[in-house]
Amino acid sequence: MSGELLAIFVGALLINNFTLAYFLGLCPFFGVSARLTTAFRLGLANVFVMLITSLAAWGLETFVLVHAPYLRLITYIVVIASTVQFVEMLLKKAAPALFRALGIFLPLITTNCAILALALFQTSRGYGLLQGLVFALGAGGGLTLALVLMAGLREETELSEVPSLLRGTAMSFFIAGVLSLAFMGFAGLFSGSG
Amino acid sequence: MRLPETARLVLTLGIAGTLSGVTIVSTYRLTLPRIQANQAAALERAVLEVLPGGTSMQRLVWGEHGLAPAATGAEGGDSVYGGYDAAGGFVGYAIPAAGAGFQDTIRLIYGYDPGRRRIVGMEVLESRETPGLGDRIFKDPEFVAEFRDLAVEPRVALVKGHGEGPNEVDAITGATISSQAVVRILGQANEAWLPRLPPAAEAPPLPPPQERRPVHPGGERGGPVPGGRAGEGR
Amino acid sequence: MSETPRLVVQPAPFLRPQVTTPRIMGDVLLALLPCLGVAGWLFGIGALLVVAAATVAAVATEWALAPAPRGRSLADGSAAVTGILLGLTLPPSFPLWMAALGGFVAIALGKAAWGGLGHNLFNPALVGRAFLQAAFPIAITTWVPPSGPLALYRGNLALPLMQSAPDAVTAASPLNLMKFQGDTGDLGSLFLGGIPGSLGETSALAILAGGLWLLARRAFDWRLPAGMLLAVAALSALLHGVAPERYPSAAFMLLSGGLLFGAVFMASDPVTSPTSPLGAWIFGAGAGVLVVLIRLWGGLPEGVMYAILLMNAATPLLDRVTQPRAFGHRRWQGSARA
Amino acid sequence: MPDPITPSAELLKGLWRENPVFVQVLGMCPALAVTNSAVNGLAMGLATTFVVVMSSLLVSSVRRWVPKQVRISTYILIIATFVTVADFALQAWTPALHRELGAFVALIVVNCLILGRQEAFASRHSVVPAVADAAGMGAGFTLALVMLGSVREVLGMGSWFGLSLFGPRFEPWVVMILPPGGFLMMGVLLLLFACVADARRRAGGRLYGGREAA
Amino acid sequence: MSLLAGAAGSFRHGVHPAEHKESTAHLPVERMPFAGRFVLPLAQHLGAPARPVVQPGDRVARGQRIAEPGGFVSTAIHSPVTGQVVAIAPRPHPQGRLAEAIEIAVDPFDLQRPPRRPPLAWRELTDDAFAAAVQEGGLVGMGGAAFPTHVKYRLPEGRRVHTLVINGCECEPYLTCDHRLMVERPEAVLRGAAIAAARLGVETTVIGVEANKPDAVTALRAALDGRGDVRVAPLAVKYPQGAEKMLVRALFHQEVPSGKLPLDLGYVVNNVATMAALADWLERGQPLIERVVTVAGPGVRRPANLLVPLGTPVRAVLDHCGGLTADACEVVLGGPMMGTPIASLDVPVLKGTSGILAFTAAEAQQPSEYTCIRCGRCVEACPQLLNPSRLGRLARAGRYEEMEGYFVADCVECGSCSFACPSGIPIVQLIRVAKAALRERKA
Ligand SMILES: Cc1cc2nc3c(=O)[nH]c(=O)nc-3n(C[C@H](O)[C@H](O)[C@H](O)COP(=O)(O)O)c2cc1C
Ligand SMILES: Cc1cc2nc3c(=O)[nH]c(=O)nc-3n(C[C@H](O)[C@H](O)[C@H](O)COP(=O)(O)O)c2cc1C
Ligand SMILES: Cc1cc2nc3c(=O)[nH]c(=O)nc-3n(C[C@H](O)[C@H](O)[C@H](O)COP(=O)(O)O)c2cc1C
Ligand SMILES: Cc1cc2nc3c(=O)[nH]c(=O)nc-3n(C[C@H](O)[C@H](O)[C@H](O)CO)c2cc1C
Ligand code: SF4
Ligand code: SF4
Ligand code: SF4
Ligand code: SF4
Ligand code: FES
Repeated sequence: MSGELLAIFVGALLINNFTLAYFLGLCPFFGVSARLTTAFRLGLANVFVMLITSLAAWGLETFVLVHAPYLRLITYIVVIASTVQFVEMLLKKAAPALFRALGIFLPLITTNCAILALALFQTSRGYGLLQGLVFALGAGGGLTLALVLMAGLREETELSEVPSLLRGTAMSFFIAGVLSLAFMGFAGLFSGSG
Repeated sequence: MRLPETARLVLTLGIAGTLSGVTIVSTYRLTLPRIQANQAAALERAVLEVLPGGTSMQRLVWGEHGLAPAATGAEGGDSVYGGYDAAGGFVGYAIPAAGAGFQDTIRLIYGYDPGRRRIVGMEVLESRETPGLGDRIFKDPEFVAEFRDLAVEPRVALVKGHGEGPNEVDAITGATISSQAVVRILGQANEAWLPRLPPAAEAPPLPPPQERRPVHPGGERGGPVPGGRAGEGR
Repeated sequence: MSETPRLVVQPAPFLRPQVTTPRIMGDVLLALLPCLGVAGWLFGIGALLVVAAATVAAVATEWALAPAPRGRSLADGSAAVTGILLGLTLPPSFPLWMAALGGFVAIALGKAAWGGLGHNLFNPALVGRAFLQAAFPIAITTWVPPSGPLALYRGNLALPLMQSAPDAVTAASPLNLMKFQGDTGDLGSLFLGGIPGSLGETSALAILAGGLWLLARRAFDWRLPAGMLLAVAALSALLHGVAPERYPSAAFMLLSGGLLFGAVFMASDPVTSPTSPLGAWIFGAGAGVLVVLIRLWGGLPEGVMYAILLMNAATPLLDRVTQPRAFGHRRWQGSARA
Repeated sequence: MPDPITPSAELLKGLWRENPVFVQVLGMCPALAVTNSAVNGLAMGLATTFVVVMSSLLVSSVRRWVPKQVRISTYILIIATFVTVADFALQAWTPALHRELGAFVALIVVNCLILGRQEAFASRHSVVPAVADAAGMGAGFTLALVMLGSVREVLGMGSWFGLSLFGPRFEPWVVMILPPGGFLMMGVLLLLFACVADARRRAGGRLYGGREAA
Repeated sequence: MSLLAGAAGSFRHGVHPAEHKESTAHLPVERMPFAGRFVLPLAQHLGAPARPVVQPGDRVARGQRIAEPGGFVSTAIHSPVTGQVVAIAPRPHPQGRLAEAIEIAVDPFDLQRPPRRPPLAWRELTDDAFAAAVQEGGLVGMGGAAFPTHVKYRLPEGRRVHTLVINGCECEPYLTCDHRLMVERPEAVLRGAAIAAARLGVETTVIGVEANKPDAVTALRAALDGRGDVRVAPLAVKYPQGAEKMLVRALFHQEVPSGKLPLDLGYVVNNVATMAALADWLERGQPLIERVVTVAGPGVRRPANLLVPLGTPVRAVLDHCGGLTADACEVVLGGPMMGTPIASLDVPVLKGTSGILAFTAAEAQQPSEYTCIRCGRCVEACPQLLNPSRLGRLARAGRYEEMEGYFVADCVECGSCSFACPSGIPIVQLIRVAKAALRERKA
């Protein structure tokens, strides 16, 4: 059991990293990775939203959508967005410091593809509650890892003489490409295939 | 006519939601038969592919009373498929199985002949193995052919180089890991299923044609869903 | 009275550094000679052609892509270092056109795109190799047994863009044997060479000779290779001690695969490793841990390349958290930019 | 926006001047995720075009009646509906393609391109320009995906739309159809676009008869 | 390595340039004959420039005060010769611009007797009076910065000093002036130190001398003659051992906090030559009118240690040493690590001029510059434990504000980083420019 959870976690964190292997959540990945601190916070916000999403999707799937699976997409979107907003309000009251750190990123990611994909994958893989939460933790951690590495690298390029045509987006894609190459080394890690 | 603000908002969303619901449901109704037919055809094709000689099939559910045809309304957890020849004679079981591959989960189905205690066919349903490498577990004819007549005793084993034994599978050079994964998945499924499967003579018979229902993969919860069960793309 | 000469006015200090960047690169080239020699001796002409293809392509790409004035950037010799290092990480029967493509990618994507020498974030030779490994995973894992100084392999001569004719004899590298057959071979041949593997990695002796030269010439930060090797040794000794039948010995882990070569020549690339001594230790140790992780629990038999690339990616972060504590400050309270 | 709004101009700008992928860098996730072959790129592009055109059509026709507090929610509802429709249709008529695209069809819902168009254009213009704009954006998106898919398929499999190009002895560059290949090729295409745009800016010329770049 | 050095009583990091001291270390100090004209810039110490108290045409005696302090952090200037003031006008200054200076023509018929007066009763003076007396002598730190010495003896209210540190490191290559002084006049150094110690009320005095000057250690110990309150401490040979914060770290394992002075830890640091000058002034009445200068380098025909009257043109000093070699093309005042390059040989020797070095084309050639390869050598060189690589890169990118986050203000401009850099990056120069820009922005 714990072996399976480890495989789910490492799978989502490293092997099939949402950003670098599944191409999910690229917009914030490229948009908000110019500064290390913001990137890190965005990552944390992602972990947070993903945990909520996983919970919401599991609840929907178990109690609501059993008889109307065709409404899955539309309910996911609506429910995830509103749950996150609700939790955001709670957070504002209960933990204002945390809210200040993460707050501005929440609207940015509540309905982005990484979040929705997390819900869809979790469902299509038939994960239960615990598996889903571990999956969300791994996926969110993976996004954070990718974001933080990316931000560090991008800050470094600012001191370099990057050719002018490459500055900006193309450069970010090359960094992501090489990062993605490097992450291929994690293939099969802890999945019992080694 | 001016509605109060909130009412207006609720009304707008209500109308939009209703229209959206109606559209989705009608599309669902419209496409459902086709989609189910597609899925059933794909499943049937796969089952019959791994059970040479088979021409028809049914889903068998493992429940309290052992293995029983799904058509009888048997409820339970896991299921396999039974394959039958044109005369209605039992050909073998098709067992779906899944496990970790090189990149991600590999889903496959394999045919098992309980009479000869041999695996008689194997097809990969879904994998994200590396194109050109790991995907040779279903693209490499030699590798696939290894599973046409493979003894399950003492256990299915992977060897590098040329395996002679009836239970040995040659690893694909450059895709040892994926090959190993396939063999491991088979082994685990064998362990789980072989003790449960009745010998050919006692296999549940094929019900008469009029009682057959279309087979939906995944059982009750089947049917098309947005995002599908259809893998996760690459 | 003395006639006034035309005086040069330039800022202090007026003493020149004893070590220059081209000299460092020259030292690396010299340090690679034993490996090159062993590669030629064991794997023959084919091996040297592979290295030559990668090097020529790397140098040509540097010449073509570097900012004006053309060719000035060749003077520091780093493009040649990159090319040779790339070549030495390839298998002996590797198609020459692929080696050349690798050389091109190493410099174009690995170096020029970031602004040239000193600005790259990832080890260029390894970027080239990672690209090749992802592009041609079979060719790059096809090993042949050593076949003497006159050998040329059919694989070498594949036409551009085309597959190589399979070589008659292929062999499994020690790590493959360990991973898939649980067979760890004998340590003597791992030390001396004469086993299947990438060109530069087979002889631990030759690599150590090069490493000692670099050490003597202070051409690298010794903490980087030391950290990496120590981490691998410590971790694998621990695992071997706990479960000797499942995990290979530390000696096997140290001598097999590209670990020594990677630690001595590639983890030590100054450009892509942290500048601070503490950062260097962490970099080395992190790479070592990743190698053990990938080798023992990952899908791939070897992980040195990925380990180093991953630590390259973490280098900016390491640099940040290991800034030296400035003199007279309690702890590092710097940087500033949040 | 100083330019006069004519349907043909709206159509064309999406192809080049405001190409959603290469210029606006929107909808990156599907653009990279499914473009390991030209046909997948095309299918994804067309599905997206369908959704964006239909949504724009609906949004621009109902824009007067939707209060602004629930504007976004309504748009999302509309988009999600069309995505579900597209998803079912693909499942029913092209099951093989649907398998390849997988969850990314459903993920069209969150494609920033689509919501962006509703917000930025359809909700402010009448039906004809809105549909023209959406069609242009969809076409630009499709063009970009097919370009990316073509390059990746040609190098990664030696074929184009499934047609073998180099014969059986071609050595495919597997990396191109793997995730890193997507990032790297996208980088290369962006670089090329930047080069062309740069050259064009210097020459003061025009491409595609579009309006002058700023 | 640096670990070992730390254990042996040194500071962390630093560099080991070739010493080049062998050409002059054994040469006794010889007196330089008077040149014809002397130029005495009013700004040759840190702080406010001095104010002239003579007029052109005035006759001045050797040792006569010709300029008064321009403030508290400022000091007096005395005529090095008997002669006549010919001008008070801008003259070439080693810093590279023209600066207001008093020009004096020597009286060729005068005997040029050294100024003498009975010893001053310095023990009886109040603190203020003592500081004023020292200031009257025109004394400045002779270790390089030319900081007015009296300031260090006018302790702020309530401040206690427990140790006097005498800096005999002379860590810069080529220079041997302090070395010769310690060998030839150890008792003068010790007498000055005794005065300083008595005035500061310290219990201990420590003289730090790098281990490459064993004869200086021997001479000082011999002159001590068994006195227990002064300790001579040999130190590892490493640049910049002589920087006061490094010296305190090396001797006492204490780091002077950033932005503070050794004084804040209870140390006062003075150069050996400053001590000798203090003794000469208080005991004999000879103000600071001459100093020992090392003339060396491959571009000098006859290297020497000379006792040079201040204000002597560099050209005259070099001529006295046989002139420059034909291929000499660079002349530096001070040491090769921190010295000032001069564009004209007409600039004078100042109070802070410890050496005149001439280099030939071979040494003066600019190293080819490559990009930073992040090798970390500069990091391991920087005695202030900064990250010069990063500072240099930030400076190149013009991101000066960010440099403050990397403690650019703590840089002592020792040049170790530039010296260590294999890519020939003029890091310390980039830092100087950045610091200047930052100061300008703040102002
Ligand atoms: C980019 C890349 C993709 C790979 N994909 C697979 C794969 O899909 N399946 C697999 O078994 N091994 C894969 N490998 C692993 C190597 O080919 C590995 O060396 C091989 O499985 C060992 O088999 P061998 O002993 O026959 O060489 C991949 C390696 C790389 C670098
Ligand atoms: C890099 C550097 C190196 C120094 N080296 C010496 C030295 O070797 N000897 C010395 O007396 N002063 C040296 N100094 C000056 C000392 O820091 C300090 O100012 C001096 O010893 C104080 O004495 P003074 O005021 O009598 O000159 C150096 C300063 C710096 C910044
Ligand atoms: C702005 C400034 C203020 C100083 N104030 C004092 C002081 O109040 N007391 C003191 O003993 N030394 C003072 N110093 C002298 C320093 O301790 C040091 O001796 C001088 O800066 C020369 O050091 P250096 O030769 O190492 O550069 C001051 C120096 C500077 C630059
Ligand atoms: C000790 C040492 C190791 C090096 N290792 C590599 C290497 O692994 N790969 C590479 O491309 N260049 C290497 N170089 C050369 C150089 O640093 C490299 O080309 C730069 O990364 C290019 O900016 C090395 C240089 C030195 C001094
Ligand atoms: S002035 Fe230069 S040589 Fe002299 S002691 Fe100071 S640092 Fe050393
Ligand atoms: S000049 Fe400044 S940065 Fe360079 S070594 Fe000296 S103190 Fe460090
Ligand atoms: S010594 Fe020079 S090349 Fe090395 S890190 Fe410092 S600045 Fe860069
Ligand atoms: S920063 Fe400017 S003023 Fe300060 S020491 Fe350097 S050159 Fe002199
Ligand atoms: S398309 Fe915008 S985050 Fe994926």
